Amino acid sequence: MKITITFVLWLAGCIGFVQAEDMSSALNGGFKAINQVGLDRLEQDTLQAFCSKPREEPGDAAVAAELRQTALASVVLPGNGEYLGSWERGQEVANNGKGLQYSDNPEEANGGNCYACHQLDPAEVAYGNLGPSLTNYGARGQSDVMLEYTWTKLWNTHAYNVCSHMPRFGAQGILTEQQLKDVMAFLFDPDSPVNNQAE
Amino acid sequence: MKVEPIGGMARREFLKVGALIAAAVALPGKLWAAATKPDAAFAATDLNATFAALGQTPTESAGIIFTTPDIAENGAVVPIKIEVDEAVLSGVSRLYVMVEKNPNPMAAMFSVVEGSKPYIETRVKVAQTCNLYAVAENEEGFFMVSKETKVTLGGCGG
Amino acid sequence: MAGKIRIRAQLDGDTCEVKALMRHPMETGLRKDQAGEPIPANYIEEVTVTHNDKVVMHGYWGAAVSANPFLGVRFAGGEAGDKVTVSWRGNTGETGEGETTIR
Amino acid sequence: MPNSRIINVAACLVATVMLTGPAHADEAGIFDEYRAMFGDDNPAIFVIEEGEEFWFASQGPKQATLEACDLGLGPGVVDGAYARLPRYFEDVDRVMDVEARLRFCMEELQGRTPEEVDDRPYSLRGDLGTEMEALVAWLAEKSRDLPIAPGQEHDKEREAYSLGEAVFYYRAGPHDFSCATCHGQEGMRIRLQALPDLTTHEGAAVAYSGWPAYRISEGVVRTMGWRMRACFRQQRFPLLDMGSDVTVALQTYLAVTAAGAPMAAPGLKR
Repeated sequence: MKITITFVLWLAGCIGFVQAEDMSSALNGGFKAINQVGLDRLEQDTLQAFCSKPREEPGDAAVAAELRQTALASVVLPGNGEYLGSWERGQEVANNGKGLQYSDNPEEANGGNCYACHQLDPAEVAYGNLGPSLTNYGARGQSDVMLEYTWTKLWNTHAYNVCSHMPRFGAQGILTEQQLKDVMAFLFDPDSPVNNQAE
Repeated sequence: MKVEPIGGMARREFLKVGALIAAAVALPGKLWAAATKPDAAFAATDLNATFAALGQTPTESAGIIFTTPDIAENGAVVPIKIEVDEAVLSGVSRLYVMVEKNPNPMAAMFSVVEGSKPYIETRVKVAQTCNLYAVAENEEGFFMVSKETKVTLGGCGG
Repeated sequence: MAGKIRIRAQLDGDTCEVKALMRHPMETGLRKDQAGEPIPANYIEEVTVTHNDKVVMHGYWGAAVSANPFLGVRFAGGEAGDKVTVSWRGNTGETGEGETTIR
Repeated sequence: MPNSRIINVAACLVATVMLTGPAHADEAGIFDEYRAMFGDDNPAIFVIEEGEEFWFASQGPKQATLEACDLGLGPGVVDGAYARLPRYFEDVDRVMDVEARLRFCMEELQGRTPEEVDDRPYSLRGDLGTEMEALVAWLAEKSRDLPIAPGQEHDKEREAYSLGEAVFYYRAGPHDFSCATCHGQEGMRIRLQALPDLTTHEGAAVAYSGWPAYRISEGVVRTMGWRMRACFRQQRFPLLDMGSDVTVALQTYLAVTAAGAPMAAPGLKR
């Protein structure tokens, strides 16, 4: 799915006043590959290119709709139909902000860093607000529709909201299927501190 | 001084040292001699063992005014201040700073020399959210006050 | 670069307030460097504050005192122009000393 | 005085800032008590002194000091130079930030190799500081309270701004992050860390004026160039080169957005 920066920017015409080739050469000349992180990380896919407009101006609505469809079609639901793993492990994933940086140990599991942007367990005071609070998420319902919606949101957020700031945890391979199930349990399990607040 | 696992021994050891210090402190000027470092207390790996190494679990005292942040932006540097209300707690000769959940709770010990104020400001590392202790010692024994400092996680990569 | 100390000593009524910053890494010995090698313990173990050559505060530190340590102490009986020193000895045997006069 | 137009613009912006009050967007109230306890005692003071020593130290094969280094206001002029960066330098026909310019001077004046200069510009774990950090801290101190006034007269300076803006919004990597992901909205925070909105004058002013800064979490002074590198690491990008066109462009974008606000570095940060 990766295509070269030059090509993407050629598609877009240009980025602001910056010509595609200038951007491409500046990026490739400005970074060095290090440890497990190569210069291929600088290449954009179609979605990233579409969502990189200066001042986040909305792009062409038809293109956005197509990207949304593509994202939705890319979602892989859990093989055995089981959405929920262990909320305890999910809590660890939510707390862990490491993974895929050149300073991280590639042998260790990636984190989801949910707390960077969301409130979850209300007892954890160090939560960010780039995303909405997910405290009591389980009370929003436990139906199959709700489970599939949430799984899809985690897998590829652009299926609902093109150019959302949230990472594509499933589609980009940030979290494994098991980790996603664990995060799901952290969100839905009645015993999870997200839902079960001790007095 | 080696690590003293039980209170009794350590206490006797400590009193001996304490007496030496008391004598030393009474001497003027350059003749002041430093106390021996209480190695056992610094080497202790939990709070009870730290107290045991000093010889006594301190009793709560309103005479110690301990200023710490309720929540720290980073645990690598947590500013603390210990003051003593001398009307409540007189003759304080030592001040100690302890951080409950650090690998070694004892962070610092200060000898308050005659003429000086029982007053310390410093900055300590706090490994995780826990209680910080300010301990004061005078001839009657050990006194303490504790306060919790929350250490927060930060960043998009940690 | 380690070893420097910056000291401010100021009178507030009959009390002299001393504030000192020391240039020191305060390594615990528990950390590893980028290559995964342990960084050896290197911390200030003993600190002494004097006023006109008389000790007014003496401390023993563990490695839990923060890097580039800050120390504030107070003593009575100082006068403007008096000498105040802060000195330290590290666990490695290294020493540092700084001096100022009371303002 | 050169660039009087910029100074005028800067003066107007200063007035604007004064009217709207000081920018404190990154001062989350929850840490006020904690920060207040630090008072004026910032260990950056040591690093500033060390920077001055490095500037006057004879180094490299040529055993020269950096005294003849032209930071934009003429050889050896350090007062106010930092606040006027990044800017275009005719001798290299490109826009440079403070680190790119210092590296150039180390190579030209002192005869040091790029490999040596680039070897360890920013402290690694266990370091007490580096020459680059110290020099930048000292130079920033020499611009304290002066208005941020980067060059925007030369074509290349304006190109740097445009490139910087484009890079700011450039999403890539496994997490699809750009600078704007975290720094494009007001009132946001990661965990408890307040995120300045770098697309506004107020937010950019708070961020730009406070670097370099003593980072209490690391016990060293960090530079704006390091901050850029660390942001890209967290964006899951590769290693950002010190002094590269990308970092210069981003700093130009920030400095222009922050223009007019007074420098307040080296500050104290988490």
